Formats: sequence, C-alpha cells, structure tokens
Amino acid sequence: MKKIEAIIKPFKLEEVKDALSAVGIQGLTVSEVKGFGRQKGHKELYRGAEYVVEFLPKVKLEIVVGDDIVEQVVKAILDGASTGRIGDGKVFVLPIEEAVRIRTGETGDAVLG
Amino acid sequence: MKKIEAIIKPFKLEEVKDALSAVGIQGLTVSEVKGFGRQKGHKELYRGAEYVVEFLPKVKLEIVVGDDIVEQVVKAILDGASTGRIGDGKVFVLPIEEAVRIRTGETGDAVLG
Amino acid sequence: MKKIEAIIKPFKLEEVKDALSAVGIQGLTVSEVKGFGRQKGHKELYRGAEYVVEFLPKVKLEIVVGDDIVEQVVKAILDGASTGRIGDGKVFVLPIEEAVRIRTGETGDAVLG
Amino acid sequence: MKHFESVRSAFGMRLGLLGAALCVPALAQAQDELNSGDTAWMLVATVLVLFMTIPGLSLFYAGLVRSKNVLSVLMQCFTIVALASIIWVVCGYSLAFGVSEGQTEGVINLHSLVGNFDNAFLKNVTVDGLAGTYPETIFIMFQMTFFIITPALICGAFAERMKFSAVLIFTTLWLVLVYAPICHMAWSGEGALFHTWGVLDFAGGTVVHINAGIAALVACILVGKRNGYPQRAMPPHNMTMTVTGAGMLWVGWFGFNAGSELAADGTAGMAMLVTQLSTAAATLTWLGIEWVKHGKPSALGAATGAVAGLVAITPASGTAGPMGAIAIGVASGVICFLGATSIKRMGGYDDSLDAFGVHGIGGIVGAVLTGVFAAESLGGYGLAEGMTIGTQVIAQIKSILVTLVYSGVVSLILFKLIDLTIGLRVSEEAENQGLDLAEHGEEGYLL
Amino acid sequence: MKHFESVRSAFGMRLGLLGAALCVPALAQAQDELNSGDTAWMLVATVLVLFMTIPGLSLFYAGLVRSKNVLSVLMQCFTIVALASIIWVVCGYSLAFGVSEGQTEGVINLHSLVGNFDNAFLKNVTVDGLAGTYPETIFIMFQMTFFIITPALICGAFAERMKFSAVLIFTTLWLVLVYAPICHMAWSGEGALFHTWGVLDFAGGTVVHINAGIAALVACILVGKRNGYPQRAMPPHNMTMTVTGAGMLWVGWFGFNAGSELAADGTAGMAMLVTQLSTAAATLTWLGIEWVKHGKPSALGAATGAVAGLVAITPASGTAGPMGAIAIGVASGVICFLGATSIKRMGGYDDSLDAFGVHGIGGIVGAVLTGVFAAESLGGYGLAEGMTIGTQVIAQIKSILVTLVYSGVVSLILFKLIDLTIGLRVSEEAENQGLDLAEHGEEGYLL
Amino acid sequence: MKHFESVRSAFGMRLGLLGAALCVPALAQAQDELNSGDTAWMLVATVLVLFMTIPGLSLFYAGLVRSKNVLSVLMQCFTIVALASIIWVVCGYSLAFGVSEGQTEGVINLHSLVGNFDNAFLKNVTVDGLAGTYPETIFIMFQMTFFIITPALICGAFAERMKFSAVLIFTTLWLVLVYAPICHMAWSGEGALFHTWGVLDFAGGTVVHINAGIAALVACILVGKRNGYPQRAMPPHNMTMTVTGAGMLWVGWFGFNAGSELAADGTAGMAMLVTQLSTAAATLTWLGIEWVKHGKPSALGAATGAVAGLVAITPASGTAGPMGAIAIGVASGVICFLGATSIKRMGGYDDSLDAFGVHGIGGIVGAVLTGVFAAESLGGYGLAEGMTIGTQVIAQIKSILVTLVYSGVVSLILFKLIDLTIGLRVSEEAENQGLDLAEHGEEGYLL
Ligand SMILES: Nc1ncnc2c1ncn2[C@@H]1O[C@H](COP(=O)(O)OP(=O)(O)O)[C@@H](O)[C@H]1O
Ligand SMILES: Nc1ncnc2c1ncn2[C@@H]1O[C@H](COP(=O)(O)OP(=O)(O)O)[C@@H](O)[C@H]1O
Ligand SMILES: Nc1ncnc2c1ncn2[C@@H]1O[C@H](COP(=O)(O)OP(=O)(O)O)[C@@H](O)[C@H]1O
Repeated sequence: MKKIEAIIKPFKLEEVKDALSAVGIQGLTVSEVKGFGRQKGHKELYRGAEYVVEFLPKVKLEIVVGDDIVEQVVKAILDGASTGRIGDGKVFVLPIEEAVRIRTGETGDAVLG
Repeated sequence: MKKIEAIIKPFKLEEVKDALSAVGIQGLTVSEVKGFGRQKGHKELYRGAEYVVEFLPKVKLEIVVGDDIVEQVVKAILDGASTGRIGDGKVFVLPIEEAVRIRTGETGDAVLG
Repeated sequence: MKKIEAIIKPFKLEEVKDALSAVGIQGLTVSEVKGFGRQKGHKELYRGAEYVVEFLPKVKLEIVVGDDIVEQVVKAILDGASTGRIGDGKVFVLPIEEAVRIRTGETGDAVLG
Repeated sequence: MKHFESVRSAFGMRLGLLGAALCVPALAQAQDELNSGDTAWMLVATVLVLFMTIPGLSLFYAGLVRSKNVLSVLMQCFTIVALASIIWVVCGYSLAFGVSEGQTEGVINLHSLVGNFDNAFLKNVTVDGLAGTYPETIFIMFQMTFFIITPALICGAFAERMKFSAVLIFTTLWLVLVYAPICHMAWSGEGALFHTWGVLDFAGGTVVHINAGIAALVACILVGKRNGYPQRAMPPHNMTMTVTGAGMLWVGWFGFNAGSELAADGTAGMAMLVTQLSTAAATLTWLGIEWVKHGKPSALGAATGAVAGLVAITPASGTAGPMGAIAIGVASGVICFLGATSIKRMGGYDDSLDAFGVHGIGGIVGAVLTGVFAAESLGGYGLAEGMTIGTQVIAQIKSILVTLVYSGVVSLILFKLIDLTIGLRVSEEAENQGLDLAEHGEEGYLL
Repeated sequence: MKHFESVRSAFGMRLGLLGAALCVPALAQAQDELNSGDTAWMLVATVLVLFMTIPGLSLFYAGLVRSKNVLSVLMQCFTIVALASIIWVVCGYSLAFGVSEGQTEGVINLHSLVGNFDNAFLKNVTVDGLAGTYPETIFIMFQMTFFIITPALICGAFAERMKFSAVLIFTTLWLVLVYAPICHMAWSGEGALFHTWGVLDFAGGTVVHINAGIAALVACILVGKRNGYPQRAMPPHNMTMTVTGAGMLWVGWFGFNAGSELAADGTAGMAMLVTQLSTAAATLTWLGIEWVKHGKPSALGAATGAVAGLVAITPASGTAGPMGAIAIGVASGVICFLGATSIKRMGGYDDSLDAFGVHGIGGIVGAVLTGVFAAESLGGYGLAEGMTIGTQVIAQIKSILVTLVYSGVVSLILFKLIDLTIGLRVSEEAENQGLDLAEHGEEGYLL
Repeated sequence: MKHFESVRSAFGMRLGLLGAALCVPALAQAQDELNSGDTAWMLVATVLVLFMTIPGLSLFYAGLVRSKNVLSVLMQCFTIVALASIIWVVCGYSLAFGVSEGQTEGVINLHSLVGNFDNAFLKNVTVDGLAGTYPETIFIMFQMTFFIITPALICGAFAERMKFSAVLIFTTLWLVLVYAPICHMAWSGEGALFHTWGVLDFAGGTVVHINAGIAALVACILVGKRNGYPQRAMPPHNMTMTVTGAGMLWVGWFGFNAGSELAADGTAGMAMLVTQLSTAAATLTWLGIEWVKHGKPSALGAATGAVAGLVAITPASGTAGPMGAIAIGVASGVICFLGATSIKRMGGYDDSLDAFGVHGIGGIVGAVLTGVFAAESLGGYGLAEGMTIGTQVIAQIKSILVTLVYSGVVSLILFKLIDLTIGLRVSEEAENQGLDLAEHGEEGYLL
C-alpha cells in the first residue's frame, strides 16, 4: 500500500476527483493548505500598507491505494490537475504499512475501496 | 516509531481522545479535512439549484508512537470512533524515521510523550 | 527523499520560513492544525459555563527534501521555532518514495525546488 | 394620571368604540386629531421594534449556537415575523385589544381577560381611523411588533434541537391562546384585569418578558437537554454576531420603551433616558461581577448584562426616574447573572440561550421594582392615589403570578400536545448533523 | 383624489414652479408651511432607504456569492451610493423632477418623458425651500436614495464577473439616460406620461423594480454566464449575511413605502401595514412551496420570499388594503419562486442573484395587481373616477411595457458600447482568482 | 443669525436658566412649547447616533484588527457606551452644559471653559422640562451619544495592545477632564470660549473629531507599536465587517449632523444633504487616488474615504451649501488619504486603525473649511456680521489649536499616570495570544 499526497490548485479539485473516479478510486481525503513555492504570491494593500501574500491557497489530497495502481493514480492526478503554469503542485508517494477500516476492523487492501 | 493517521467522524473526536488517553497517549495533532468515500453526501438546494455535497467533514488525527504500542493505539481509535455505520473512517500506519522535540532538541521515543 | 513534518507555534511561522529559506528551501506546504500535548490549554467562560480548550492552534509544515539536507532543514526548523517553552512542537521525518511535479511530470529530487 | 397609567390602557376603550361605531363623536376632540409628530415617532418606533427582532435578536441568538445550527435560529426568528404578522391581523389584534360591551372599570369578568373577534381580519380598520393622535394602522403595526418579538424570544430556550414544524405550530397556538389574553389583561384599558388591579407595565415586562420567559422555561424542560449537555461544552460559534445583535437590541429598544408612550413627548424622552441608564448600569454590573468572580470581564457578559438591563427597565420605563433606573439596572445585572449561571445549574434544565434566565427573571425583577421606583420619593412619577409602594408591589406581584401560571400552564399543555402528535424534537442524527442541514438543507458558512 | 394619486405627482408641478420662480405665491398656503412631523418622518424615511442599500442590500447580495467575490459586491453597492449621489445633484434630480413649461395635463410631449437642466447642480435649492410641508432638501435626499438603490439592485445580475470600471460607467449612463426619464414619466406630476395614463405606482414598482429588473436581465445575458455555470454549483458563502441583509431590507422598506406618502399620516400608516402583510404572506408562501416541493423550507427561501413580497407591494402600498396586500404577497411568492427557479432555468441565463427573477418579475406582478387591489370592492382606496379594474390594469400594463422596452433597449445599447470599448468582463484568470483580489487587491476574510 | 450659530449655543443659556430656576417665565414662549415633530426627530436622531457606536463604529473597527483581537474592540466600544452613559448623568452633562452665573457674552473667564455641578445626578431634570421645543431628557440623551462616541473613536489608535482596565480608566478621566470642558467651550452658548470667538462647529468637528483624534495620536505614541509593526503585515481580518460598519456609520451620521439642528426643519434637511454630498465626494476621491496610485480601488479605501467625508462635513453641516460640501469632501479625501498613509509612515507611530489619520486630520480639514464654505459667495449660509472668510478661518484655527493643545496635553498626562500605575499595555504573551483570550477569556469565532 502507498499513500499518494497531491498538492493541487483549488479550482482543479473537481477535475482531479473525476479523473480519479475514472481509474476506480472510491475514497480520498482532502484538506485546505497553503503553499509556498516558485509561484509568486500577490500584494494586497490596506491603506497604503503593503501585505505580501506568499502562501497561496492549495488543496491537498491524500489517497491510500494498493501498490499496483500507484502509477495509474499519479497519472490521473497529473491529467486532472495540470494547467501547465507554475504552481500546479506536486505529487508525493509514501509507504503505508497498514490500513484499517474503523467500522469493520478489517485490514489490508480491502479497506481502501 | 510509527505515525498513525486516523480519519474519523468529527463528533467522535472527544471519545477517541479519551480512549487514547486511556492507553497513555499524551500527544497528538488534529486537523479538519473533508472525506470522500462510500458514505453518501447530501443535497443542498439554493433557490432550486441543487448542490451535491460529496465531501463530508471529517477529522484527521496524527499520532506518532513507539512501535510497541501501535496495535494498542489502533484498537483505542477503533473503540472510540466506531459507530458501525458507513463513513466511520480509516486508520493508516506509516513509518517514521526520526522525531525531534523542538524545545529541547532531543530525539527518539522520548519525544513522543 | 524525506518528508519533514513540523508542528510549530503559529506565530513562529515567519521565522521558520526565513530560516528555511536561508538553507535553500524553496517549497513547502503549510496547514492549520490543533495540537494536544503537554502544553496546557486555557479555560473560556460563557455565562459561567466553563469550556476547557485542550486543542491549541498549531501550524504544520510539510517539506519534502533530498536525503542530504534533512539534518540541515531540521536544524533550521529548530532554530526558527524554538522558544524554550512547552508546546514548541515536534519534527518528524518520513520516507518518501517518489515525487512528481504536476506541471512537467518530472520526478526525483529536481521536483523539490 | 397619565404618569402611571399606560397610554395604551386609556386607548383600549377608544379602540372598542371604534370597533363598535367608527363615527362616534369624539369625547376629547383635541386628542382625536392626527398629530404628525406623534405619527412620525410611532412610525419609527414600530420600525425600531421590528429591527429588534430582525436582525437584532436573531443575530444575538444565532451567534450563541454552534455553527451547524446558526441558520435554524435565524430562520425561526425570520419565519415567526411572517407568521405572527398574519395571525395578528387574522384575530390576534382583535383578541388582544377588542373591548367588548361588558368590559367595565372595576368589574372583573371574562372581558377583563380577553377581547373578541369583532375586528378579525381588521374588518373595521380604515385609512383614516385614528388611535388617539395617530393612525390606528400604526397602532396595529406597533403592537404587532410586540406580538412578533415575544415568541421569538422563546426560541432561545429550545435552540439547537426543536423541530421547525413544532416551533411554528407552538408559536401559532401560543400567540392566540397566551399572548393575546395576557396582552388584553394588561393593556386593553378600563375593565382589564391588570388595569383594575392598578398594575404598572409601561412597555411589556409581564406581557412580553415574563410571558416569554416562563414559556421558555417550560419549553426547555419539555424538549429536554441538547445531546451532550452539560458534559460537552457548547461555546458560541460567533461572538461578533452576538455583540452586534446586542447593539441592535439596545438601539431598537428605544422604539419599544419610548414608543410605548405612543406619543413624542416628555414621557417618551424620559423613557429613553431611563432605558439607557438601566442598560448601562446592568452592563457594568455584569462585567463587574465577572471581573471579580472569574478575573475577566467578557464580551458575552457585557451583551447579556445589557439585555438584562433592557428587560428590567421595560415595565418601569414610563414611571421611574433616572436614579431609579440605575438601581433597577444594577439589580437586574446581579439577579440575571444568577439566573443564567447558578439558578440554571441548580435547575438542571438546558435553557440554551438563557431565555428564561434573562427575560423571565429580568422581567420579574423589573416588574417588582417598577412598583418601588414609581414612587415619587424614589424619583419616580408618583403612585396612583391610594397606592403605597407596598400595595403597588403587591399589585405587581399579582400580575406576575397570573402571567407565570397562565402562560406556564398553557405552554405546558401545548408542548405536550405537540410532542404527542408530531413530536417536539429532531432525531439524534439530525441533531448531530445540525439543524441547518437537517431541517433546512443549507449551510451557514462556506468561507 | 389623494388616495390614488401619488403625492409625488401632485408635487411634481410645485417643484417646477419652484424651479421657475422661487417666490411664487403659494396656491395652497396651508400646504406650503413646514410641518415638523412630516419633516421628521421624511428625514427618517430617507435614512431608512439609504439603510436598505448600505448595509441592507449589500449584505443580502454579498452573502450569496462565493467568498472570493464578497468584497466586490459590497464595493459595487457602496461605490454606487457615492456615485449616484453626485450624479443626482449634478443633473439627475433636475432631469427627473424638473417640470418644463410645456408639461401640461393631458398633453403627451417630450416634457412628459423627461425634465430639464434648470436645476442642475441644485442651483435653485435653498435652505428654506419647501416641498409641500417639508424642506425640498429632504425631498431631494429622499428621491436620491431611490436613485441609489435602483442601480445597486442591478448588480445582482452580473455579480462575480463584471469589471468594476464597467459597473461604474454603466451606472452613470444608465442613471441619466434611463432612471431619470422613467422617474419623470411616473412622478413628475401633471403632464407626465404615466400620470396622464392614470398609472398607479405609489413607491416605485416600475421606476425602481421593473426598471432595474429588465436592465439586470439584459446585463446577465450580455455579460454571459459565470465560468462553470450551471455545471458547477455556486452556493452562497455566508447565508447569515444574506438573512441579516434581508432583515435590514424588510425594516428599511418602511422608509421606501410609507415614506413615499411624503407625510406622516394615515396613508403612511396604511402603507406600513400593507407592506408588512404582503411581505409576511410572500415569505410564508415561498416557504410553503419549498416545503411541499423539496421537503425542507430554507432560510434562503424565507429571505427571498420576503424580498419578493416587498417588491410586489411597493407600487400598491398607497392604494391597497390589508387583505389585498396579503393577496399580492401570495401571488408574488408563487410567481417569483418560478422566476428564480423554472423561468431562469428555461431562459438559460445566469442571473446570479436573481435580480430579474425577484425584482423584475415581482415588480411586474405588483404593478399589475396594484390595478386590481386598488378597487374599493377589493379593500383598496378606490379607483379614480371613470376607471374600472380593467382600464386600470391596462394603464398599469402600458407603463410596464414602456419601462421594459425603454430600459431594456437602452441598457442593451449601453452594455454593448461598454463591451466594445473597455469590455464588460474580467479575464478568466481574474474570475478564477476572485474579484476581491483581482479587482480590489483585498481579501474578505482572514479568520 | 440662526444660520451660523449652532442652535446648541442658543440653547446653552436656557439650560442654565433651567438649572437655576425651573419655572422661570419663558422669554420666547413660542419656543418653549413642546413641538412633537421636533421631539420625534430628536428621539430618532439620538437613536441614530447611538447606532453609530453600537454596532456601527464597533464593527468598522473590529473588522480591521486581527481575528484574535476582534472581541476586544467590540468590547471596548460596548463597555464605553455603558460607562459614558453613567458618567454623563453623574457629572458630565452638568460640567458640559451647566451655565454658571458669571458666564456672560463677550467675557472670557473660567465659566467660558467649563460648567458646574449644579445638575450632577440630573437633579434638576424633570419629565416636563423642555430644551427649546422638545424635552430636556432628549437633549440629555442626544448629547450623551456624542459623549459616548468620542472616546470610542480613540480606541482605534491603541487597538490590539492596550489593557482593558486602562481603557476604562482613561475613558472615565478623559471624559470628565477633557470632553466636558471642550464641549462647554463650544456649545454652552453665550460666554463660552468658542462662542465668543464666533467659531462655527455645527455638529462636533472640534468637540468630537479633533478632540478624539489628538488624544488618539498621543495614545498610540505612548502605548507604543504593536509587536511586529511595521515589519509584519497586520491586514484586516474581516473586511465585510468593516464595510458593514462603514455603511452603518454613514446612515447613522444623519442623526449626528441633521440631529444637531435640534429641530426638524430646513437646516436639518440641508445638513442631511450636505452630509451625503461630502461623504460621496470623499469616497470617490479616495477611490480615485487609489486607482491612480495603486492600480486598484479597494473596499477599505471606499469605507475610509466615506468616514473622512463624514468627519470633515460635521462642523460645516449647518453652514455649508451643496457645492461647498462637495469641495469639503474632495479635500478631506485627499488629505485624510495622506493622513492614513504618508503622514503616518513619516510619523512612525502605530495608529492601528487611523483614528488620528482620519478623525484628527479630517476634523481639522473640516473645521478650517467650515470657515471658508460658510460664506454666502461660496454657497454657504453666510458669515456673521463683521466676519470675513479670513477672520472666520482664524477663529476656526484658534478653536482647533485650543482643542489640540488642551486635549493633547491632558491626554498625555492621563496616559502617563496610568502607565506609571497600572500600566497601559498587556504583556507580550497576551499580545501574542490575542486580547480576546487574554483579557476576556473568549474567542471571536468557532466556525
Ligand atoms: N519541497 C516541497 N515540499 C512540500 N511542498 C512543496 C514543495 N515544493 C512545493 N511544494 C508545494 O507545491 C506547490 C507548488 O509549487 P511551486 O514551486 O509553486 O510550483 P510547481 O509545482 O509548478 O513547480 C507549493 O505551493 C507548495 O504547496
Ligand atoms: N483510499 C482512501 N485514502 C484516503 N482516505 C480514504 C480512503 N478511503 C476512504 N478514505 C477516508 O475515509 C472516510 C470514510 O470512508 P467511507 O468509504 O465513506 O466509509 P468507511 O470508512 O466506513 O468504509 C472518507 O470520507 C475518506 O476521508
Ligand atoms: N505523539 C505525538 N504525535 C503527534 N503530534 C504530537 C505528539 N506529541 C505532541 N504532538 C504535537 O506537538 C505539539 C506540542 O507538544 P507538547 O507536548 O505540548 O509540547 P512540547 O513539544 O514542547 O513537548 C502538540 O500540540 C501536538 O500538536
């Protein structure tokens, strides 16, 4: 099992979700994060006082999947999230040692659906 | 060391925290996330326009623990979080290579308390 | 590649970011979390009803870096985030198996800049 | 006389006459001419009292619940505004202010308790009809705003768990069966029960606050505690909303109290002044208690103290002087503080937003002290001939008891009936999910 | 006569006289003395109508957009207040209410359609000048608040995508070229087009609501749909704001309707009462439909229903009786519900906040039914001599059509011109980012 | 005369007489009869000015701070309302408006500077007492609302770091030692300092805005900068709140300015009109500057511009004409923009919410230009006999200097004293945590 973490642009969430559904993903977890990277932030001005916003709103997806479909899932994310412009984000793959479904207590790949 | 990530229903947080305290956990980190899974979302209607909410509010717990008590902790989470209904969530176990306490700089299992 | 997760006090974010920039980090992801630990929470009173807040606002940083600079980065975080008082937080190091830049599809350490 | 008798009382009879024969020769001609200044003030006072409910009270209350229930509170208040308006013109106004033939000074009979259906659907109301020195239509509107806010106050007690349908049904029945009679007893003029007893209730201490307060207490006992109360904390989700609402209540209340003079005159001015002083004193008192007892004065304390002071001065606002007002404010600050803390804890009920603790208890404090601070020796306007502070306080207490018992018992019956038929309470799942989604299919915030 | 003729109409001529020769001996002396009660009421009514726009309408609208656009909506309303104020004194007032010599009862000519520049920059306005029984300055202010709110209403249609600069340019031109003439046709008194036709529009059904509504429809068609509409849901980001704004609109509207009597009298009182009843009825109707159709009554439904009822009673508020008002409220609840749901869906346009669906359609419903419920047999004030319900409704429909066509066509031309020059719409990137950042460099919330 | 002399001035003496002997035969009988229209307007104007503080100003300010301090701002304003009310009746009113025997036209002595304790605890106030044409109680309330808002304005300067206890102590002392005398100098009628000089201050440019503004400047210098200022950005946490508050200030300000006429008449009407025009002009000016200078007009700019325009027209609102008002608005827009940006930056002080930058500087601009635009040749009401624009401007400047020096010095002493005793500032930890939790034990939002 692997955990795939993707940082994407917020307005791409729907598309990514659709792309993931298309490859059979039935579960994922999403959170709002702020990203700092190459993409430049913006300036805000409040009564002449400049406020540089370097942390930009991003969405983080966490999807735990079986080893076999990692590649497919990463590809789906890239398809859904890419705009070709700086700030599109990253995908990271982490090892998972165990997964448990709280409702049933079952473990292993069966949990991930 | 392992990191245990649990996605649970928000109103179960207190119970899970109590269950964890009971097995001696003294530190954890919590965040608000949105979950997509088998549990069906709900519909909202605004002037006749339907808005299907598929991402449901969940709470994510992150607990880094020594290898020895992983099982115990997972069990505590299951006890505290389970309602037996779809959407109860998942527990994932990840490897941790190092832990450092910022205040003291100390490392290893001692950090986790 | 490693992922470094740091839980810090919110008002230390700027300092940590500066310390990280100083060691060449050009990308990171931040989220708002609540922490439970040794640091005592506070009491709030609403018309005499006591409300004990045990979950304190913290900020979580996630930085994926090449293996070689892990130590340096951890040190930078410690420098920036430490106040010497309880609740300063923790740093965890996790293994990362792969990283992909969504915009270009490139993988490996090059992605992390 | 004018000084201790609500103008509304004097007016009751005239209304009756209007109902019977619209062209009756005016007894006091001067009084029956339209005065544009009084009219202007009553138009505005009406607007101010409506403003108290929406958005005032609705924000005050809505900020105090958890965010998953914020819309349900706003929605209850908003819908009650609409519902009560219609009920008022259908029969409420006539039942409250209709004066039947047998209603006579000094005689206590059925007509002392309730009006009639003569003016149902406002059938005798015309554009030119006057209520004293201003149009009757404005009197109808002004009184309607009281009819609206009273059930809205009750919502504070059962917030976060009552079915929306149950709220509407209860409100409808309660307005007709409880508000209208109590209002009639107090304000329909000669022959009315409280009038006969010489009770002082200038702007609605019994009619509005005690009346709503006791219904609220009954409500929260019958509907039961919120899941998890009191083990789990349920702190306000948006204190900025509550403080905003409190500010709106404060400014709107001048319509309530100074408007109750039904004229733009010296008594209206004094009502404004005493309202301000009682409120200020109660606010400072509440903050002082918190500071001493808990070490920190809170915004919620300031807001609640203000409302306590506003409630308590309401019945006294046409008879107390400035120093009496300060005394009433201090007293209400202390006693309502106990009401919202110790008394509630001891009682073990879950009066979510302290509708009883503030309005019920504050109303009682005010009603009793009205009898005290009306005395000229204490800076008031003076008691009626033959009255002493003692006899006046007894009259006040009699009206309090009638209101507590009548409103309490009928509310109890109504809630029981609703519980047995459609049920008072949402399902546990709905309560967990929040009433906004469960009952209204919406969310308060998507920030 | 007074009963079915807007006082504003009677006033139009006097203003003209004032313009021509300020010291003309008053025809009706009694009328030309300052009445402090009327003055007090008109001061307040003016404040109330301004309160409807800021913060009322601006909150109502702002809560409905996505949080990235919340400031852009607040900002458009706020800036329109400032901009329209200046335009009004520069030439708007004179174009709307200036009565030229040739404007004569029964004659339809250019002067029936628009005023003149005689009072540009308020050059004939003095401290002591009266408009009937109160200062002309207050008449100017009162009418200015109508001039302000009308273009603010239009903003609901193109929210979340229109350039700020385009909004300001459109507003400026539209106010001068559309609002001023329509206002003149309706309210400049004898010789004015609608006046000659005997049209009833007490407080601005055509002038404000239909006028804004049709411009809104044109706007949202020309500016195009929001990116992602209707595939992607765009739920309100802060319903508490919307319900708060709706409450403020409700209370402020008494200034609009009862203020339109321009006096503190019986008609003002009745205008207040019928406004309340229509609004209440429309609110309950909308909720009822939702409850039956979708299973849940919503806060947004309550708020929208209230606005529909307020809009529809506006033209009728000086001629309908209480029961007529309830009927108008129910009708507007049903028809505006369709306007904001089925009709919009069928039309395929993206009227973001239903400016046309509620104000345009509600305005039409109200304007037509004004002709019906003015009839004495239906509880109204009575129709003018020689008028029947049928002929009155025809007069109403004529005024509706004139407004729809004139405002629609000129708005179309204006939007086209702006589109061809500076462009109507922000870039796709700006729309994605949100107008708050893209157009104003600010964020609504940093909680 | 009436045109350039504040009615309040004329009134001052009468009040003195009232204080001395309540039943003195009225000099001008006509004037001493209650006018219900004036009474209605003054009741409402009072409500409007209170509305400016709660919720108006408190929301305007609270939106501008960081969310951890939102309640502390709301709380300071709310508590000041309560506190100032009590201080006003204890001695403030008597010190401000009490006229002692030796206060005589043309003579400058101690009585020109401050009143007395004759009316402490309102001991001479009765229900029937009049202040001209309306009840004295309403005059007391109206003036009380000015007494309330002035210290609330100061809170903008030291927001996010001052101890709550220090705020209350400072407010108490400052109101008695600074506000009351300055108010006396301006508005207690014949023999008062500014009155003798012929200063024009219709609604409180010196008394309220300059007075508060200079105290604010002293405050923020003495209390020191917020931690991290100016290196760390401290953007507003809720701009929707600020824009809402600005809208409320705008509408409430008509009570302030038109209410200062103390009657419902032509001058009140003109005050309303010029207030609107100055505000509109300042709003557009500020936006224009931002648009040119920064490329984007901001909502904060619109809101701040509006307040600047409101402040500047305040002293002139009873003497300037419409075009003068527009000029004053433009001037205040430009100069306050500098005040809140360049001047503040140069000064290096941390006036958190620009209480000095907008109220102090805007007040000065307005006070000076009042002397200019009162001239008949510039569309004003005309200057007093013997006055030229030059001499009038000098009189204005003298009053400005007196206010700046007196208020500045006494404020300095008060802040120093408080700093040396209980301390002005919260601990660094408390500042980091936020004043809401540290000082009040609450959180603003739990969304
Ligand atoms: N080394 C990193 N570790 C964690 N998150 C990162 C890292 N680098 C970038 N990110 C995240 O990815 C987002 C996009 O990165 P950025 O450098 O702006 O553009 P791009 O991904 O197109 O190269 C950042 O906003 C941040 O959230
Ligand atoms: N493969 C997955 N990866 C990450 N999170 C998941 C995954 N599957 C489910 N989740 C999380 O678990 C939550 C519950 O899952 P769901 O399928 O609804 O019910 P259950 O856990 O009872 O089977 C989801 O809302 C989501 O947050
Ligand atoms: N075992 C743990 N797993 C995950 N997060 C933890 C753990 N222990 C502590 N934390 C996080 O670190 C924060 C600080 O911990 P705390 O014990 O209060 O102080 P300190 O780090 O100074 O020892 C907590 O608020 C929590 O967010």
